[in-house]
Amino acid sequence: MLSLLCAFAACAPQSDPQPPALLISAKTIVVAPDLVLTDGRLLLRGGKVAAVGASVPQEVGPDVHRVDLGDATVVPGLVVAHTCLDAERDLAETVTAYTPELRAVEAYDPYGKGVAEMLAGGVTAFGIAPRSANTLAGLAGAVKTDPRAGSVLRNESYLLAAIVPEALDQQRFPTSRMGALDLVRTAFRTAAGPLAAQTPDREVLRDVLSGALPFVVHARTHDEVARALDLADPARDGVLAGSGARLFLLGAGGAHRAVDRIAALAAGVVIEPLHPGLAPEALALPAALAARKVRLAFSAGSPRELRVSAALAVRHGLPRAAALAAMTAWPAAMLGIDDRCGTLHQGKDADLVVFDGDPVDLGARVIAVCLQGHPVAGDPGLLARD
Amino acid sequence: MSRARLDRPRPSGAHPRLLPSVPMRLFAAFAVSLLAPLAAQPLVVLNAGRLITMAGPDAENVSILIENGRIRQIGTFPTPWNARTIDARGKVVMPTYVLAHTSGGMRGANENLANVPYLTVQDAVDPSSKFFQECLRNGIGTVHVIPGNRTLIGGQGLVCKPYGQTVEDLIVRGRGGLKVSLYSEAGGALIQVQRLRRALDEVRDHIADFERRKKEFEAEKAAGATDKKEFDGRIDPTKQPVVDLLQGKNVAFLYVPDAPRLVEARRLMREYGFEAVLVVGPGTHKAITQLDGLEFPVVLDGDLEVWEKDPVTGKSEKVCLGARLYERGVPFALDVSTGLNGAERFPWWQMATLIRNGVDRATAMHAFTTVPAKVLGIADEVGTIAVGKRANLQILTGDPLAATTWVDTVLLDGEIVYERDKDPRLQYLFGVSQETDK
Amino acid sequence: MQRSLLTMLAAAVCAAGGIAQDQVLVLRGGEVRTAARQDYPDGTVVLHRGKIVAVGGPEVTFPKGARVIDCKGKVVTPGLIDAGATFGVRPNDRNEQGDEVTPQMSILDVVHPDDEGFARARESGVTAVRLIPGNRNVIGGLGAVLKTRGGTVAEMLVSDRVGLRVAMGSEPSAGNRAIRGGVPLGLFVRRPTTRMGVVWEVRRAFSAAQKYREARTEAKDTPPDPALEVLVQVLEGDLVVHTTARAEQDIRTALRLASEFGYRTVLDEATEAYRCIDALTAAKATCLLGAPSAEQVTGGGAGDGARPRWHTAALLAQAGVPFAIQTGTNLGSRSLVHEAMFAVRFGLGPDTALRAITIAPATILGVADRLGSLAPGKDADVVVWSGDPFDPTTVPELVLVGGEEATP
Amino acid sequence: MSRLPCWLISAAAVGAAAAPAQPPSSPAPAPDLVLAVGTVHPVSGPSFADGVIVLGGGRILAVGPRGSVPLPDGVPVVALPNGHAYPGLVDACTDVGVPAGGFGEGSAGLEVAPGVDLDAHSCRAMPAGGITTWHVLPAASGRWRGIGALVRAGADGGELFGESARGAVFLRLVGPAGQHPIVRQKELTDLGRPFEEAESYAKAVRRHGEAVAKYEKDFQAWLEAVRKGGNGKARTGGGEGDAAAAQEGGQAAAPAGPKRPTYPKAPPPDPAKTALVQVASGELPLWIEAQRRDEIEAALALVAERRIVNACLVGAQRADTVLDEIARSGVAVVLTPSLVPVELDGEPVADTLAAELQRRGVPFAIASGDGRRARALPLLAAACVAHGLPEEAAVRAITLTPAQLLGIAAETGSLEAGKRADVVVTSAPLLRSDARVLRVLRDGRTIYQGR
Repeated sequence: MLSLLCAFAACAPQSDPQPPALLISAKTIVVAPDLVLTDGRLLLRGGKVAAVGASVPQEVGPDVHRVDLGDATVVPGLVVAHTCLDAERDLAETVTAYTPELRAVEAYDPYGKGVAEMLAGGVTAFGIAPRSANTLAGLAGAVKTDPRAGSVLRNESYLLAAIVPEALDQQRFPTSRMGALDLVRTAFRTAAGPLAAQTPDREVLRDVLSGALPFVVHARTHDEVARALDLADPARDGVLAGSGARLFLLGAGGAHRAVDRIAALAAGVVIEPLHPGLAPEALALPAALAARKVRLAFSAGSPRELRVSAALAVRHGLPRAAALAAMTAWPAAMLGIDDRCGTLHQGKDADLVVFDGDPVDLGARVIAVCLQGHPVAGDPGLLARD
Repeated sequence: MSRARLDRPRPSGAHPRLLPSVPMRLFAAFAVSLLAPLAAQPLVVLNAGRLITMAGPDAENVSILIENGRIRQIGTFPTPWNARTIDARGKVVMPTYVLAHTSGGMRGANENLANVPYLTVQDAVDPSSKFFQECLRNGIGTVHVIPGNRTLIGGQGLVCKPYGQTVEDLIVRGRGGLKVSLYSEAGGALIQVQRLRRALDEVRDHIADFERRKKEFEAEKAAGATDKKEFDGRIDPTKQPVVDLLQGKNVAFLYVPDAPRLVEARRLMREYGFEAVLVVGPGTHKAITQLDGLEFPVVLDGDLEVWEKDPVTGKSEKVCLGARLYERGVPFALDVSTGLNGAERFPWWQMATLIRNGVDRATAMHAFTTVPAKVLGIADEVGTIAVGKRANLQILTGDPLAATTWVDTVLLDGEIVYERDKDPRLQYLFGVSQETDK
Repeated sequence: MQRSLLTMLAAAVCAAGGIAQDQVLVLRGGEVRTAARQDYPDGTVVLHRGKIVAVGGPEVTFPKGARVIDCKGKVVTPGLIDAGATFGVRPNDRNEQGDEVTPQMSILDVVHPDDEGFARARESGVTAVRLIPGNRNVIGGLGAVLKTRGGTVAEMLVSDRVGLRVAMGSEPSAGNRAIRGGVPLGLFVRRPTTRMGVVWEVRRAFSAAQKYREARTEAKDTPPDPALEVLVQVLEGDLVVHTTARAEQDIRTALRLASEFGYRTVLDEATEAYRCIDALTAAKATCLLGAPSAEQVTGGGAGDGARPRWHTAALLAQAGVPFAIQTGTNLGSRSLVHEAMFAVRFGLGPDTALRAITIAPATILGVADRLGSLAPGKDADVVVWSGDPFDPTTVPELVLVGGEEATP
Repeated sequence: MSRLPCWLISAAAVGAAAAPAQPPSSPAPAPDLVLAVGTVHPVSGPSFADGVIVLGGGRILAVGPRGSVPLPDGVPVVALPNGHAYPGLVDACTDVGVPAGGFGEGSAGLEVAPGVDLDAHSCRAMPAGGITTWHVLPAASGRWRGIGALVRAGADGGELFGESARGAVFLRLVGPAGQHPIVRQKELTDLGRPFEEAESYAKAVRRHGEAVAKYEKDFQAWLEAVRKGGNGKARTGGGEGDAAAAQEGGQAAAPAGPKRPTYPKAPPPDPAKTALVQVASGELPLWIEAQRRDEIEAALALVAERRIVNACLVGAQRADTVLDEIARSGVAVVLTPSLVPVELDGEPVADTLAAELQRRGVPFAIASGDGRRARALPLLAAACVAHGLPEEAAVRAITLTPAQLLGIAAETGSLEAGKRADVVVTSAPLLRSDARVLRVLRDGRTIYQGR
């Protein structure tokens, strides 16, 4: 079934390069987590959102194809902030742990099976990241789940560093977290140093220090998270303190006692895939962070993983709106693609998913997916002109 | 440098005799050489500064008259002209400790076959083992050596004293038990219980069949169908110890590692109606009610304090089974570990550990003397100092529970079998010479 | 610089901890063993805001409304200090094996505040510990002294400049394989593979540090090297070396290296110190003794061939060699007070034994200004024992860390 | 419902095994608690708003909309106006309570109940997930794994369901990936053999009984004969050995009179065969773990060949390829779905299984199969809804159906008068993500209360 979707998704866009204008009306249209239309209307033209709700003209031209989705729910295309898809092997340079200038997008295969699955599940954009096998692992980029070449939105979305055990290797430096943190500090100090020669890796580190590039640290347990936050903590004389660097955390499962420090020092948290087996505190962490206005996003290998994480987070107290934001607007902003993705405001790309319920409930099904105005997945007839 | 310069506690009056250090394997020979004169004069008088009898109030400055290895008189009396006196004034005299269950002192504690009831420790025990020397060093005078926990029905135990040259020297009257163990590698728990069931069923059928044949023989004899006078059917000798167990002529020492197994153990005892001394691991505290109303006191294994992690809170709490049993009023005996490092090999430390966990002093001390004696069915012989009992005594430099106290002299059956000043191992551990440890 | 900042913050936090219970706390009527000059059979200890305000006999006065705890029949001592704690760090994080010489590593980066070891030590009367990198490197990194209370490293930290780990003996070379031509496969094909090699690594590192120091004094713009910076601090006497040396030969080597480069060293786990007391007194060296009750060295140090003696502590005390007793890597099973108890059993005087787990480690670790004895101005780290601490049946009934009750 | 009878059989049989604290037949006890909740989902019937549940003596005394049932007075009332009441969830197959290392070497007769670690953290976590009863999979090695255990949730640790707590006999047909076809074929053919052996065993046992009776008669007769015939000594001496010898001698000397009978040999006791006999008689359910098509087909063949009335497929990931056969065979299915996509032999497993089984009227339960998923049992059901399963069917698959498959439907699985008072109250419809468990009652006792 998936392979079929993939084929369909692959051919559909090429079949008509200029998508038809589309006027969608539905019981619920989530323009953005904070703007939800009931019995609203949405006008798509030229692969963009032309008008939303009241701004949609009562009379539209005959070229516009009208679709009434009844009591379905329309949400912006889902966005995954961090994934390695199945390119696992290509996404870590294991010779050395210091590879900040490596770009994950260069190992990204737009025709990979994972991509089609993402699309079928309603994910229209995601951040492809290096694997957490190196201390300074490299640059994550942002791509559309669009099997055509040139689907890359950003080559450099954020720099990923990892101080989790899997980033340590007993056969090369660093073998311990002492070494890993020393490596990170030394790297930023040297990069910031006036005498340092201009090299690509230092360029990247300087972009981080200037705030041009978000800095994502993969840290799981309470003490890993504490050390990661130290990097940005002036009281701990952290290397990033005082600079414009924007620190994000990836994982942070064991950080339930550090939420206040996270709120103070981190720009956001990317939640690792949640599963029922985790400790209750870990499952309740997203709720705790959201309660402190920390912006969340999800890491997921597949749309199922994304929605299970959201569902479990909500099951443990995360508000539905926050969960939805963590699947759309917030990751888009973090990846630096919020000019095109993440919401359905006027002028944004016409990337949307139609559910027969609230996407936060696992019972809700994907009815249709629309990418830049093209119906690409779900029920093909639904949004296409027959 | 001379040891005299150390402020190490030593017997008052006794001068340090700096003997050349001797390999441990000659250790036994020492004591022998020194009890030679003693054999000639059967009467011994021991003058104690403080006497802890474990059978009533302690006494000050009393003497004990020992004849042929037994205690004949306690109190103040004129020293017989032919008696040899041992001066323990200013010191503490108490009964030697009793171990109710240990696998120390033998080579190869576990047979690699599971069901070997016909084996006996008597064939494996090693009179010159380091463990026995360590026992004397720590004032342990009676040990029940029994196969280890890694079998099913491991064989017959042996009650012995940790001193002598041949196995025969070691043997002491007392009820050795049949080792039965519910220990299993991870995953084997159920199988182990099932195997034990099968083994017991087999024996039960064997007995039934035997009884049937016996009955029929009587019938045949009555009918004159046989010319035999006596029934000559036999019980399978390899099954005999278990048969005895099921017929109440033998007692099992049943090792139970954890709570689920404890429940099973009690069920088995009910179903098959045999008596067992339960040797319990720390994990059994979860089913502690199962330890009420037992025929015999239970025996705790070496580690008295364990830390259990609560997976919910992630915090781990200290569990001391001995203290829990004390609260419930369940009598128990203590054991020591058989290693060379770690304080768990010292009775005084084991008792102190219980006291730290809230057990009172008397209970702790009985757990190494009278209770194990009861377990082994020799309460009338050892465990306390009383007229008529074996003269198994230890002379301590101070209170038995003080860290600074040392076992100075040990008497078994009235013979001096250990003297601290002649202990080569202590001379090694308190020396600075380069010679290596044997 | 940064570190001192850290320490200040930690201090502030401790104070804050005290303010929470602003009330004055008085321990009255116990036998107070201060581990300082004078003991008080009927003593009084007054605590306020996480600090000790007054120590003395019955005459000591305290404000009305103070919370008075009756300690009659009990013994009050300073909080114990374990100079050889081996918990609080995950095994792989204890050594950075990427290189033999990693002086800039700090144990603070890998301390695991949730480790139960802290709670257990605390419940046994230990209020502060030294944590330091392991012995798998020749030069392992920087150690720290932490309180056993507080959820985060910052709250627990007392001092992070307590010593630089250097290791002698077999451990640093264990697992390394000789290079002997061919391509080096894997991390552990490298020097050192022998005791000689270990010493050679130390020499090389410190002579490099000497050159670096000269270069820096001549040319101010030499790029800073964090690793050599640390070694330079050692050479300039700002930092003490903690050398793990168990066997006699290793102890002598450690002393030789120290005199060669003129740095101060503490001898860690000096099992065979009893064999070279002359050398120790001559070099004015200080020792940390692990697990006095051991009859043989176990664990990683077994390869050193060191043979313990039961009266080592007593001998050092007689010879006047300053030493502290630690639980050490040999036998972590028992609590610190019981290790000291065994030293007493083996002939050490009780007073010396108490000092060996309080003021002595505090002095050796350079935190005696805050910890180690009951004196006004010091942190309110106090233990109330049910009796003589060296009686095996005694338990700590009240443990105060920074004036806060730490017993559950 | 062609297979209703087989449920009744099992219900009777195992219901007896799991002896209820108090059989529903006995005179109704006094009510001791009233639950008043916003919505009641009895599962056995349609849901209704503003309902009350009257509990007493650990049982449900009455269920219905307010007003329809008489409210006893002087009885404490727990009012949860926004709550949704469901029967306590039943996890048909999970490893909660399996000790580390499993149960070792399996066999059809291995009852795992005594080995279940009822104090395990996973057991204590079950009430928070709304689960009041679960079936511990006999995680033992070998093809015949053993007899699962029925466990009831408690405030602190689980409790065995009844004295024996016997669940179903597990037969594992799932082979390793990439097995050679020939090996597979060999593995999956003549699965009936053990049943035949079990039958002959049962015969042997019966025969032995008769033989013993006969022996005793013959022995007495022989004694009589000897008494009459005077000098029996010539012919025999005491004991069977001599008897045998005497017989040989007898041939030689050819004396008259009967020979001493010999005692018949008893067949060795065999719990495994005993269990299979009970399976054949429908007294014990047979649960067959089968994933791939050939495994499922082999299982169905076995059920048909031995006419096993009370059989059930476990796992059945490839059931989508043999749906009609399953529907025809009359076996039930226990699905152990995963929240994330799973693959078998590199091919994705269809998510629509539950829906398809539902369409064909095959009774099926949704089980966690794995303790880590158990607490999210409702989410597992919700995930199936996303692939076309009606919501009420999904709820039934984690309550009533598993109870029926395990033969304890007379005790639990729905909110009906007479059943045990196992109730879960949630803050929203069970399958919604934001449904919090407010309160869990087992046998009328509150074993969990959510914040």
